[in-house]
Amino acid sequence: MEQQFDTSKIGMWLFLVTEVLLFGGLFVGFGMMQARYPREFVEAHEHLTRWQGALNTVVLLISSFTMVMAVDAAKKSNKNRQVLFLALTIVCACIFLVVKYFEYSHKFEEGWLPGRFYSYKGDSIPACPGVNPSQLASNPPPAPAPGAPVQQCTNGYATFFSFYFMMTGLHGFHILAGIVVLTWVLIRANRGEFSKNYYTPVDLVGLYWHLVDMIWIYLFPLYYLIQ
Amino acid sequence: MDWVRRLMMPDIQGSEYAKQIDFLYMSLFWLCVVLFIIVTVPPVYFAWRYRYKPGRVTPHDTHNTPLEITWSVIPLLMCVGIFFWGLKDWMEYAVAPGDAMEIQITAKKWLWQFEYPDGSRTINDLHVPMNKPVKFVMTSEDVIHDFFVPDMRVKHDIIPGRYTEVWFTPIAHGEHVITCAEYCGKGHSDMRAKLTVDNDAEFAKFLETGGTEWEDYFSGKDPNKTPADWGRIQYETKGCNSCHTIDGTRSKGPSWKGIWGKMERLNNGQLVLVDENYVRESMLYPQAKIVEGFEPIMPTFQGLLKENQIRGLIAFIKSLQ
Amino acid sequence: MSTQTEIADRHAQAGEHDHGGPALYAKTLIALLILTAITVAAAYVDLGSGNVVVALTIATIKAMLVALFFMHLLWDKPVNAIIAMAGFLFLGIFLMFCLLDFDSRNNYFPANFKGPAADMPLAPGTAPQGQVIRTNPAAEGEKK
Amino acid sequence: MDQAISSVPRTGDRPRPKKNYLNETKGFMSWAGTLDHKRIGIMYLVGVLTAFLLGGIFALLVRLTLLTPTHKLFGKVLVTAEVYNRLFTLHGVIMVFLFIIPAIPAALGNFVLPLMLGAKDVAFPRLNLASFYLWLTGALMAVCAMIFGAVDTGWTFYTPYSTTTDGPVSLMVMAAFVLGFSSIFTGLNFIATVHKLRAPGMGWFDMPLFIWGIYSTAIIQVLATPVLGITLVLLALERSFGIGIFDPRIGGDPVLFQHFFWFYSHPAVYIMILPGMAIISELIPTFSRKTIFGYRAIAYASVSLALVSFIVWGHHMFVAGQSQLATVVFSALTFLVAIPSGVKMFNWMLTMYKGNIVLATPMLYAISFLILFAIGGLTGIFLGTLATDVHLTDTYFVVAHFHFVMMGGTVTAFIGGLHYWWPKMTGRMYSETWGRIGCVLYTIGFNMTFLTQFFLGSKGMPRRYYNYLDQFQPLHAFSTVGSWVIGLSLFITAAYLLASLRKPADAPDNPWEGTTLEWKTSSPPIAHNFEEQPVLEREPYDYRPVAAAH
Repeated sequence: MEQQFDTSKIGMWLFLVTEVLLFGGLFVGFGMMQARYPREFVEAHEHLTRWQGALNTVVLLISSFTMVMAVDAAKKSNKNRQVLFLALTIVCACIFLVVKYFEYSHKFEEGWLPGRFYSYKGDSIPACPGVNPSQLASNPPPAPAPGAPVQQCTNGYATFFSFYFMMTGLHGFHILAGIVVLTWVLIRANRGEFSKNYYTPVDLVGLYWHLVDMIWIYLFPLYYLIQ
Repeated sequence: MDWVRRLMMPDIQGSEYAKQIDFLYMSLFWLCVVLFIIVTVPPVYFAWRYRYKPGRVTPHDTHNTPLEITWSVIPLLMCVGIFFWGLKDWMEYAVAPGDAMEIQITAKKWLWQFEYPDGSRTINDLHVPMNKPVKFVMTSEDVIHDFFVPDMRVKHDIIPGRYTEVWFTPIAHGEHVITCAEYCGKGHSDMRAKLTVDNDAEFAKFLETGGTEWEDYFSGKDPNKTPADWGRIQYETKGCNSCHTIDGTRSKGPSWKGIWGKMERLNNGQLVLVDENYVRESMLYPQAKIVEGFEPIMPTFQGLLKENQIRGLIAFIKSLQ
Repeated sequence: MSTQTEIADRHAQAGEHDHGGPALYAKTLIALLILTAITVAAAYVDLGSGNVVVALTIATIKAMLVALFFMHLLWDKPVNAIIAMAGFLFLGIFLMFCLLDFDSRNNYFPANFKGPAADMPLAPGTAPQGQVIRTNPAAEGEKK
Repeated sequence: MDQAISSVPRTGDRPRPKKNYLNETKGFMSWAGTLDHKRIGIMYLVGVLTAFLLGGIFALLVRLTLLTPTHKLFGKVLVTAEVYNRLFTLHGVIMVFLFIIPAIPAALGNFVLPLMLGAKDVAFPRLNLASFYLWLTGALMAVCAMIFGAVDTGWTFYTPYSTTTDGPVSLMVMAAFVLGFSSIFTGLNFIATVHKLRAPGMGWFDMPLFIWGIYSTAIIQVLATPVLGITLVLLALERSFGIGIFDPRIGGDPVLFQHFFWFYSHPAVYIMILPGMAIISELIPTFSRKTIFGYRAIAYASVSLALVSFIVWGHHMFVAGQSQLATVVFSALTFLVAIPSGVKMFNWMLTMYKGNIVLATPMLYAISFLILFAIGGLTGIFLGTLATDVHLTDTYFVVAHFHFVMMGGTVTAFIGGLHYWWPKMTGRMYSETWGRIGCVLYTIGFNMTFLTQFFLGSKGMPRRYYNYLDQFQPLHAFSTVGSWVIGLSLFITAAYLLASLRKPADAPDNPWEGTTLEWKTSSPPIAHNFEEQPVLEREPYDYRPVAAAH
């Protein structure tokens, strides 16, 4: 019986490791692109709202705390506290998403969008010359005349926001998934299914939730605080 | 034993470097033959020698530490040796000598464009002088390609948005194959070019005409490649466009639009007909006749423009009616 | 997964009751919040490239706190800690070798550099020295 | 010699139980919703063999196209360059993602691993079934991508070609993404199973070496595959959003894609070969009737290969524009791979020494493996060495090298393992005579096809070429004929294996005198694997007479 608990836990940790590497790929990509566009990334990050990021960090840290308290309550067979703390965790997750919603809609309005949809006009950065890839093969455009100024482009800026949306988006997706499983655990906890003899689901969901928190711990300084 | 080498490597060793690579390759080959015999002959022999006999009792040999250490350490030492040998030869490939002649390569689907130090250009036809190091600085206009000369045993990817470099010193006179070794689509396997290693006299003659690309424009085979198109390329690449417009607006020099066949007034009051001779003279001796109202600022293009390029420019101006 | 978890309706995690506890979790939370405050404050001080180091160091300390206390790695079976470490170790390997390549890339240029081929802009950092390929006057104005 | 293979139950064998995992329950749903690792293994087996057939047909078409430089057969051009590019891409994608990666772990491993551990099932049976359905989803997505025009990027999906070419690249990439998660879940499941469900008395060093191989594989599956997932997502986003990470036209770095891709795909090579080595480590002691030589060395070699595989990926990029420092570092690290591989070869060799060797079909495949893998491994030295790699990379030399390792190694071991466990899985013995004919033909055909390609490659024939210079025609033609011999041998193999299914169950519990736990149960096993929980009494591969062992 303890055997089964341990097995599930190993399974969960292995799953978390795959999550770490999944996000890790994005972190490495972000790092490489930052090395490629140091100036653009610093400029672009100034468009993020620092206090919103900090607020979300605090919210997630608190939710991690309430989560671990819920696990603790389950371990002590305290149903009411379990339900309370699980509910608090879900509330925190929702607050996080609401703040994210405001952040995102602001970005959308200003045109700070990923990749080719980047349309912010404020920095007066001329756009890259557009090239239709299919044209290129048969009919290559003429080489630029010597001395002609090389076109500036939004490359670094658009890439920053691509990564911003990919990483916070994937993270947000994990928060959403977290809300779903937390609700499932909450319902089961409310039915009184968990006690000190059996609380594997609460424990595993807790591990998952802490990992989501941990990823944000790295996302926050990388996006909102870089110099 | 050269026939064994010829069995595996390209017959021609186009450079001293190629000879080195072949020596390394053949050394590794014989080493691997020996290793192959060591690891595969015993199992096959054992399979026959210890073939099944009912009732035979097999020994319970679980391990033999000294033996196992031996067959771990000896391969390790061998690997270290091979690595350093490979590194030594590779260093030569990796660093081009400072005095190497530079040829620029632009690859695109699916052709090679070569540009020589004097600005001459060729398509799919590379000429290099014998016994002189040549360095290639390469970039791509679309996807990744790879410059591969089997006879020289060199290869390097050509990456869009960046320059990469490769070099060799050809010693084998004659023709060789250049081929693309990085998959680039439909025409990948046809993306071939001819490498001709010239002696000094041949190479000088080749440069005199500014490459071979111009021939396409004068052959009349391709309706999209007329002498006037060749002239337009010169207009854009040789800097004519910084002073002469082709839409009639005034710049530092007279616009070329509609200039052909006109009588131009010079700053000494004379009139001159814009024809082949005048245009040619303006390019080679620009100070001889200055059109009224313009500064005598044009530099001479003597030596910079090949005969075929002048002909192209004349055809281009003619076409701007 | 729930079959075997339902079968396992009884398991005694002997020993785990002795660890953790609300008081410790609360202390951990306070430490995490203080560290968050420090990292935000540090961002307003210009330390050059030190900022990244400080931010990532603090983030790592925070992640360690979460892993050790909230995720119980401190008291858990070592195998779980090994699994977790492996994830970060291999991520580190990945990052390290990519950086190794990026930091030591050789950039070659044609002697008569004419700008990038066609419409393909050169990547930043691959332009020849002394030749500015991409400038952003607006942004540079902001900096001053 | 055939008397060594007991095709009749021995005295002391228990009578064949009426109910086994195959006939315990009936109907479509009893298979589609099964949580039994054996049934899931069988479904995987059917799936991967179908993929193998499909990939094999594409391979034969590729070889047929290259028969002549004009590609004319009976005066007609059968395959144009565009079609050819799709053919080799599909061959690569199907063989790598749909066949080899799941072949041994997910199909044979699923069936055998819990049996070998003496367990009732894997740790997470539902996850196991989910993994199979993910595989099926990925396979269907790949088939859809084929129907919508297929892709011509090569299985490596190099940018910027893959970000600019037409065709359903994103769909194909997402198929590979889904298949990746199928592989992750299998690996995760196996790690947990090995950690927690070993039979009483089975310590880590009492596990059969097959388990060590699968365990090492699972480590790679869990640690490397997520990076493939994210790489493919980035590629798909690059195509649809232009996020600017890989496409140089919008400021990305195509070489970074290669780092991302090979960070997974080099370890993936070990996801393919480690299970192959694992099977050989079973076959050789069993058919030599002798204990394995250097058990611990082989076990450690498996794990260290898995770990070293993560730090050598740059050797795919020696001429790809990574920094020269990185190139040198990666070359030096690459040579580390040679040591554990060599250790295994020597240990297998010494296991056969003074054995009592039964040349049954699986053992023939094992010997074939030793020869083919030796060639594959030794030619790796040429490619790991910096100076020779510059000439050989991106040519047919590489094609030949990895086919020797992937097909000559993994597929040979897979077929050997399939024969080895066939009586256990189906309860039937196949035709031993035809089995040996098939194996010999396979080995001959394989060498005809791929040994030739080493010569093509070092002579300067680049890979992925539709048109080639006339001088290469004789070698290409010979290689194509070899591919027909392989096709014939595999056809024979499929025929006699399927034919064996038509007769009633005749296999004894332990036809090969195996010592591992899967032979302790009936053939085919009952639904719950063992009638009573087996307890490990002797270490695996202990062929001493029972009295001497105690």
